[in-house]
Amino acid sequence: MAPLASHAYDLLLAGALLWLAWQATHAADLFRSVISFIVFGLLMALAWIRLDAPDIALAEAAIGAGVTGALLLSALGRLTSAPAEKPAATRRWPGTIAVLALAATVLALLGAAAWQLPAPGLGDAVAGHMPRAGVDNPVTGVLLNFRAFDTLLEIGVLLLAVVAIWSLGPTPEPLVPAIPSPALPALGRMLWPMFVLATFYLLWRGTHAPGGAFQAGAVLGAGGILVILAGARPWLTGEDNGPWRWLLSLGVVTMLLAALSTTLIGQRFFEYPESAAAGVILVLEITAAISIAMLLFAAYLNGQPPARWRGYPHS
Amino acid sequence: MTLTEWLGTALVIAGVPFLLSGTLGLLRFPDVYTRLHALAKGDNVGLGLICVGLGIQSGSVTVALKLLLIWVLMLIASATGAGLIARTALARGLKPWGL
Amino acid sequence: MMLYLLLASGLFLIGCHGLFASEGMLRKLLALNVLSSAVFLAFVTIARMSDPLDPVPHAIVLTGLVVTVSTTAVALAIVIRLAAGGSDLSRGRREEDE
Amino acid sequence: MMSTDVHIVIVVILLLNIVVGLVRILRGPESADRMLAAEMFATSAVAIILILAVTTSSPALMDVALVFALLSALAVVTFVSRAWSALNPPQPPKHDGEEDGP
Repeated sequence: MAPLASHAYDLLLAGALLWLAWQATHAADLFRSVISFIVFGLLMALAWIRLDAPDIALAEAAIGAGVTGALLLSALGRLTSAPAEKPAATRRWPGTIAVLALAATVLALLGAAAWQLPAPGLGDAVAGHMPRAGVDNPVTGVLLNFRAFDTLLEIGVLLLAVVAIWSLGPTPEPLVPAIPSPALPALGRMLWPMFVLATFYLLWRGTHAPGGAFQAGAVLGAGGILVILAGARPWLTGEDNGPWRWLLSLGVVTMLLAALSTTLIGQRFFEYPESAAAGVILVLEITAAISIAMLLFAAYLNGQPPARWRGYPHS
Repeated sequence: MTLTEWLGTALVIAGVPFLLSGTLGLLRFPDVYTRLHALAKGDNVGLGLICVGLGIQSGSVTVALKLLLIWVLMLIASATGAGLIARTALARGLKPWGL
Repeated sequence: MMLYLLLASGLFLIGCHGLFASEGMLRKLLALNVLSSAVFLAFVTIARMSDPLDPVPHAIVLTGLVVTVSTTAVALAIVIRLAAGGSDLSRGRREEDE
Repeated sequence: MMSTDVHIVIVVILLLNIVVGLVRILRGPESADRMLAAEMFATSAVAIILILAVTTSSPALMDVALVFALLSALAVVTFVSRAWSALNPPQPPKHDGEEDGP
């Protein structure tokens, strides 16, 4: 890369990101905050690409631009119908200085901690064990084989989030909005197959290139949100004994089964037998993707869906 | 450089002014409807030329098909988005400029 | 790469300041998201600086992204209920009675 | 190679395009204007990612652009159907759209 141009690129990107972060947290207008944050996510994806992290760029594109954006915009619509929040009012300088001093101290401590990290990192260790991982993409190998325990906990956090959201009460009422244009249902019908196709493509890519269960699940979840917005009635219900509770916990259950069965056949927790690693990871990826998609979609509903959608107000 | 590379680079360069004029319109045009008009040029022609140029340059059919798919998806999104925004703006009583 | 570390520090400061000083739950939530982006950025930059590209921080950041989105979803659901006051709950009860 | 240099310059110009467009996010005045600016940024970002993908011949970046293209409709649709009608309405929202629907 031509050095001057690449410096200009980095500087522009950094400046835009800082400005957008400031706007997102301090703008007087709430919508300006939210839209600044959505653009912030977009530019963060460019930063991930610049830092050679295409896996994270994919996840940022799917989660940041898709699910988080939809969550924030929908929440904004519900918030502003309530009494308006006060804009960022007078700032008290002593308080600001105290906050900045605290933040700078924490930053310095974290920086000192990061400075003491072991220098070469784990790149060599991962590269050395990749032939036994069962996949070719090192990030997928770390996520679903070497550090599968983290991934189990992470899907557990997502499941816990949905349980927390359901426990807050039923889904707020106007779930399916007024359709402002006949183009919207057509858009939903046209794009849904594309979403499914992209999900399978990302799952398949994930074993040998950037992609995998998270990105695929996030894309599918965002697709579900789009179809709901395009006027479809949600099919996810909150009934007590329905299939959905099982499907939502499918990812956690399969990962636990995989972990426990490895201990039963005499290996250590989550230590797959080398010959079966590829198959186990494939099963885990598919179930995790389905589960993540459903969980993200359920999180979007902002509450426990009713046992039956038919007859639900305005749906 | 080969001929296909020249052609591809030329097409990519030709696409950039459309994106730039989209921003110019976004900044200088007076209301939502005229800005929609300016943006469509960037989305459709600008990105289209860039995709075609890159497709020629890459010299691989799968890459070219993927570029085409991305362009078509952006077309669908921008066309529906423009329609939705214009329709909703009218329904909400935003007056077009000059009327 | 030094620039990206500086960027991460700047985002961290903005996020911290927003978390404590800006008004309104939604802005604080966005500040929390900016803060986590800053931490992820620092992780990935450090991973980029080690010679064979270190995939472990990448995996950790992917995990962190999903955790961030779950936190955001739960917080938004709570903020919506706080803003709506009791009205949502009563509407919910009516639905359950039917 | 010369063509790569040209492409890098184009990428910088496109990023500059985004940075200049940020003014519209700041000024507004309608929330729809801000949404349009965000849509324009998505287009420019996709163009940047595609150019980087082809010049550095890394197919993974193409997938990032694909996901962006697929999801770019979602933000606009959420904005129009969820957020806009609730954002400081100039007149009480009449839901004119319902009569327009099929």
